Amino acid sequence: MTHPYFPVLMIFLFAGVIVVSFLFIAQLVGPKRPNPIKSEPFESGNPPKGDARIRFSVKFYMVAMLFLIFDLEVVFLYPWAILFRRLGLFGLVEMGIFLSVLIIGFIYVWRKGALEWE
Amino acid sequence: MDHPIQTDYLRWIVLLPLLGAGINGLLGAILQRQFGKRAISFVACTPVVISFLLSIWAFINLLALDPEKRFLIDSLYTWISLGSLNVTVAFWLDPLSVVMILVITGVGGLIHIYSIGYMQEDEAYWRYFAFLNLFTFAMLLLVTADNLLLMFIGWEGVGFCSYALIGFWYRDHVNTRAGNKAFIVNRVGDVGFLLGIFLIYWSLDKAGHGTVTFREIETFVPLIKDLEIWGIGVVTLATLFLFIGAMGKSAQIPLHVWLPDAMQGPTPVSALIHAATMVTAGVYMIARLNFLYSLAPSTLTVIATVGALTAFLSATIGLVQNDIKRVLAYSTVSQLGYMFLAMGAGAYSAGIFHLVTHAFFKACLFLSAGSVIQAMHHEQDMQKMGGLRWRLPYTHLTYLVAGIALAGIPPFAGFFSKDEILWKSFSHGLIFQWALGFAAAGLTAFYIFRQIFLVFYGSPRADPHTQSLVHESPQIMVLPLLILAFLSLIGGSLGVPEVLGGSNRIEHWFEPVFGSPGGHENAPVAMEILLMALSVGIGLFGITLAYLIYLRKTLVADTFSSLAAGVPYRLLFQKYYVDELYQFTFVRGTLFFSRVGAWIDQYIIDFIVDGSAKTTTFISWVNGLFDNYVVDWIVNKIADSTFGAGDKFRKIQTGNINSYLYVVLGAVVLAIIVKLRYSG
Amino acid sequence: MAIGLTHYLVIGGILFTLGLFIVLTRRNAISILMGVELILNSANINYVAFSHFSSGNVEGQIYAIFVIMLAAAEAAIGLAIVLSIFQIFHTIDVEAAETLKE
Amino acid sequence: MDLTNLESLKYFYPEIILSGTVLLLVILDLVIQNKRVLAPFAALGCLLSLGATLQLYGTSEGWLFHRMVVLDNFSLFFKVVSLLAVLLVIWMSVGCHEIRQIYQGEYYTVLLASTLGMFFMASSTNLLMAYLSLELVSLTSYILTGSLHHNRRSSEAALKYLIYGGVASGSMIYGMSWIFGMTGSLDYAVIREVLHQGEANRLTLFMAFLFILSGFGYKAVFVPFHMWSPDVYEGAPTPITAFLSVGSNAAGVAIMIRFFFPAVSHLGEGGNWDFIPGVEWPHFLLMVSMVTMTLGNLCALGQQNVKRLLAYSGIAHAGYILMGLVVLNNIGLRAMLFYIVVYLIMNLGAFLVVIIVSNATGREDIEAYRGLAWRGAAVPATCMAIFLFSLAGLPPLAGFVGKFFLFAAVIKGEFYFLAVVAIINSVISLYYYALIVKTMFLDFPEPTDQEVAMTPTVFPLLLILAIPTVFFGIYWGPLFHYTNQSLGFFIK
Repeated sequence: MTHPYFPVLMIFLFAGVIVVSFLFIAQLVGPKRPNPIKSEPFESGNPPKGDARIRFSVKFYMVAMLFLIFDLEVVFLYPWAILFRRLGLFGLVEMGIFLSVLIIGFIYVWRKGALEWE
Repeated sequence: MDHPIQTDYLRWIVLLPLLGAGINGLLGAILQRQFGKRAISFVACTPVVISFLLSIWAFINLLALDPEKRFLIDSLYTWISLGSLNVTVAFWLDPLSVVMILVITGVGGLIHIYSIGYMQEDEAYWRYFAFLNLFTFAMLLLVTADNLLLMFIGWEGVGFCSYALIGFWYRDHVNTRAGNKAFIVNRVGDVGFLLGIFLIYWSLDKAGHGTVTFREIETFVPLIKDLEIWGIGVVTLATLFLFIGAMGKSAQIPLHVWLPDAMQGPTPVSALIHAATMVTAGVYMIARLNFLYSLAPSTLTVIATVGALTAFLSATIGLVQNDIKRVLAYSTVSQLGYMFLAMGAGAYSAGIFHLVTHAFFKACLFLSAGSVIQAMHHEQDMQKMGGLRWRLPYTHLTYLVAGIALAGIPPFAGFFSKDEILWKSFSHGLIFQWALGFAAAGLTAFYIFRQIFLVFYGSPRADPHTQSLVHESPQIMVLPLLILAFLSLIGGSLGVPEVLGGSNRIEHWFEPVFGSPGGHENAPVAMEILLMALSVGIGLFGITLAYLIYLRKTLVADTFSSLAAGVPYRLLFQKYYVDELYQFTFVRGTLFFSRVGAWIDQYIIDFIVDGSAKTTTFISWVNGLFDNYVVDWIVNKIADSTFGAGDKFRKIQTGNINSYLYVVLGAVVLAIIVKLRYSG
Repeated sequence: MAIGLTHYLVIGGILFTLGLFIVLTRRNAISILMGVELILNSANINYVAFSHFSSGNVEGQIYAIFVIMLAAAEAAIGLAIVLSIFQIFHTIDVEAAETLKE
Repeated sequence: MDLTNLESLKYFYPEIILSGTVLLLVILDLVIQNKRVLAPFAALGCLLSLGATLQLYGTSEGWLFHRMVVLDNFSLFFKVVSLLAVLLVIWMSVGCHEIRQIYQGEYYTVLLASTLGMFFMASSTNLLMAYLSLELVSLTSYILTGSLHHNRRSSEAALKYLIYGGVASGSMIYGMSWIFGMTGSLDYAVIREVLHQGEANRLTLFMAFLFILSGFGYKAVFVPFHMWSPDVYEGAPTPITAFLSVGSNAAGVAIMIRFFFPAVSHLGEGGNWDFIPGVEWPHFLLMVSMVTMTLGNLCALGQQNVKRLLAYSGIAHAGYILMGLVVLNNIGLRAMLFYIVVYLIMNLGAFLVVIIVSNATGREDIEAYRGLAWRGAAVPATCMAIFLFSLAGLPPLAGFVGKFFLFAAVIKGEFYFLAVVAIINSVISLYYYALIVKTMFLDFPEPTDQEVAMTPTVFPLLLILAIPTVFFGIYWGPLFHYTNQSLGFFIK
């Protein structure tokens, strides 16, 4: 028991127990008395109209995906920016290469028409 | 041991036929279209003839050397180099292998030439010759290999060509079936052969000298002489395994079932592969490893017994076959039995001697049979022949000569070699085996003359139309026949025993390989001569009997057989039901795995219907019962459970991604549980 | 009680187990992808925690940044695939996409 | 040697050329109208990269980029293997009807990016690099798998692959995080040193390894991480299936060897590797290997779809390859490397024939092969027979030699039971391979079966694959020598 990582073993057990118990507790504790009105979707007191599942245009997904990628690439700029002075010219060139690769990707997306809304 | 003399022409002996096979195999279709069949036959026959000439050259070179130094070697390259295992591709000639290559290229060359005439009408002419050349290459590789692994490659190569040529006319399912059968039965033997190789290598490796090269094995074998596994000597075990391989390839009981069916192939193929050369590979292998076998007396006894039993039993089956080629097939099995008997008696040179003479007269018989079959428009039933003596004068002559040689009548070739074997086994103390061999000699004379009388004598029994078309074969086929017949006549002069004033040259020739015969020199000369007379006597008796039954008809064959042995006759006719037994066990079992098994069902039904309609004997009833309920059940269970397991396992693949992940989770949890338990 | 390494590890463990639970039980493709993200983030927590408490260098934090990046890439590709699944099957229920099996 | 970033560039030409080709392909795709030039261009890039790789033989070994990746014969070997695989797959793709429906620019770009990932999988000596390279291969594989438009099977396969791969790699980095926590470093060399002090809790270590194994195992396709592969192999375009089955599989094996051998074990006497005490990998891998080959072969038995059958056969082969790992010595590893090359050749060949048939008939089930030899496709049928018999391990074909070395290693390591199981498996596998051969040669075509013609582009490729399959079965000396040399790890 002296080893610092021994408790780690317990973690999986503990985590498993927590997950299972949450689910069971929800099942057990929660009172279940459904009636038609309760089962209706809640829309701020108004009677619901139409189907809640509206189809979004594919374009939304497209833009969302592209945004996700390009947005997160920027994450790499932060550590670079902090150490910018220490890295010097080498860091600049390296980041330049990184960004140019990214830009090629961007040009590709652009030219393929993925950014056109109509 | 002296270092062998390096040469560089041996490779061409082996590789030239491969060249022929390559050209015909790759370009054959084009050649045949552009230049006709002549080109094909030229490409195919030339390399073999050149190989033969080179073999003679090699033989002369060997003769020029001192007997003790008669080794030539030709190393090509290092093939495997893995730890202690060093295998080179090297061809090796010594007195033993030179005799083999002379037979292979000589008889093989004649058969190539004969095939030019025989296959003239066939569309796939080029394919046939490509395979024939490839076979020659593989067989040469087998006999000249200087190590077990290379030999095994040749071993498999000849097997492959054999299957391909048995099923040469693949459009007919009977032929492909026969090819399959040969393939499967040979697999049993191959497993034994491989196990033998591994065992030898493994035990030598343990002794610090892992090798598969023959000469090195010979040098180091004393190291493993006393090694044992499970209380059995390693040498005994290894030789037994190797013998199983030999049994498969050389069609020894009980692995003989494939050879008679192999007669579905073209007749020259039967002559070359299934009589003269390939089937003798097992004999050659044992002779090659004689130093190993001599250390395992119990294996030798097994070999002698199996050989003698095979010689006897297949000779009895040969008695009642009606297909001209099947008689010869069983005869081949029987003669191979003799060779193994010789091996078992330690009389290696006698066995090889018989191998050589047998190659002459059996090839001659097969080719003559081919000539008959072609003359009769592919009729193979002897009951529909007869009286062909005048129509086919040359064929008749060669058939007769080779037949007498087979029957063992002096001074034809077969007499000397067969008698040598019988004498050696007798003087070696193998009395029971000798008795079987002796009896088989009488049977042999009987069945071969039964055949000659049925085919060539008596009144013609073919329908008039066929008869009007009977003609002698073209010269290109007759010439090889005459040469082979001549060899069958004089081949025995190689080994005339000392008793008869000869010098037994072949035995002396083999001395560097097999050592001096010795041991029986003081056996009574009178005894030897007496036995010799006896075996000639029983041969003549067999011939007379055949004459009386089939030509003079003073003894009617049917009444004879039904009177003397009603049940045995049927038993013989059905080949002791060994085939059936095999179908139900090994062959069936294997085929079930490959689901080619449908045809067997047909076969069983046929068999049952057939059997019950003709004879409601007890045997077939019990047999059928046993096969259907016990063997079938077991075989089916194994096959079904394998497939069942496959189907069940595939059910895991539900297509549902969640369940896939469950499998992973389950496995990981299992691993952890096992780990926890394991490390306490 | 001071918040120490163990607490982070426990959180990581819970996240991992939850992620696993989601990918095992959910039938909605998007939910499963979210479960995968949870698994990735549980590893991230471990990396950052180890980096902070025990290793004494920033390797673990850099690892986490890369994991975030790749998680995004995976999510983008995942969405694209789910989209094409939806166009073909008109649902993103993984049980509908069970034509390939056995 | 231990080089810094700028110094490393000199030894980094293969990767640089390949990345450059990838970027140029993207640009070319935008600029050029005639998309036919893209495939030759991609192939040219690969050839240049191959040339650069071969140039690197004989230079000094060492760490590059501050010990991120390593340059040694082992990594060079896998670069050559990946490049060969991708070159052959590009050639196959040119002659494949399925691929013509895909956007060419994207296809070749992603294919080459995947190859780049394989480079790093074989050469990374850092947990981060290992993860990045594995993900690079995985992500590109998902795209390639799902690249057929509006194709039910393709999309479904991609989804399953993605989810499965995501979970597997997620588990892997979770396991890696524990290793990192225990050793305080991502560097393999440091990890090895720390672990060998033997202070780590064994059970924790075991579980961490188990998690990591899930990531490697899913790439190298062994049970129980194999579940994705039949579905993906069936759904993906055939050249991609071929690529995944050889390239990605080999890379999975590479990353696993790299991690388990130099990183967590050390070379002992006589080429034997000693593992960290308490981690009973041999036993575990032994079981996995046996189960993998048995399951793969049994499942393949009743399979009607040839592509799927080859997928199961691929699982079985992963099991055979794993045998080399079980024995934990250099003999086994060499046998593995040899088998990987042989498997690459024969398996690509088999898939090529699948492409030829599906080009002509649009079908992949075994019925489509009925009497193939008599339908104008005698050459492909014969080659297919060679490939299948080689896969089954019949002499004198390359597959036999490969299996021979593996069996020899296993027997030498005295794992007799494993050897027996493997031999039984070979026998079982012979059945389903032989069944295809029988269908091609012994069954006669129905009148409705189409003629199968070959395009001129495919024929040379067929020969290029068939000839070595036979050749290496007879004369494997040079190849064996090469794979032997390739087992050189740089460890400090």
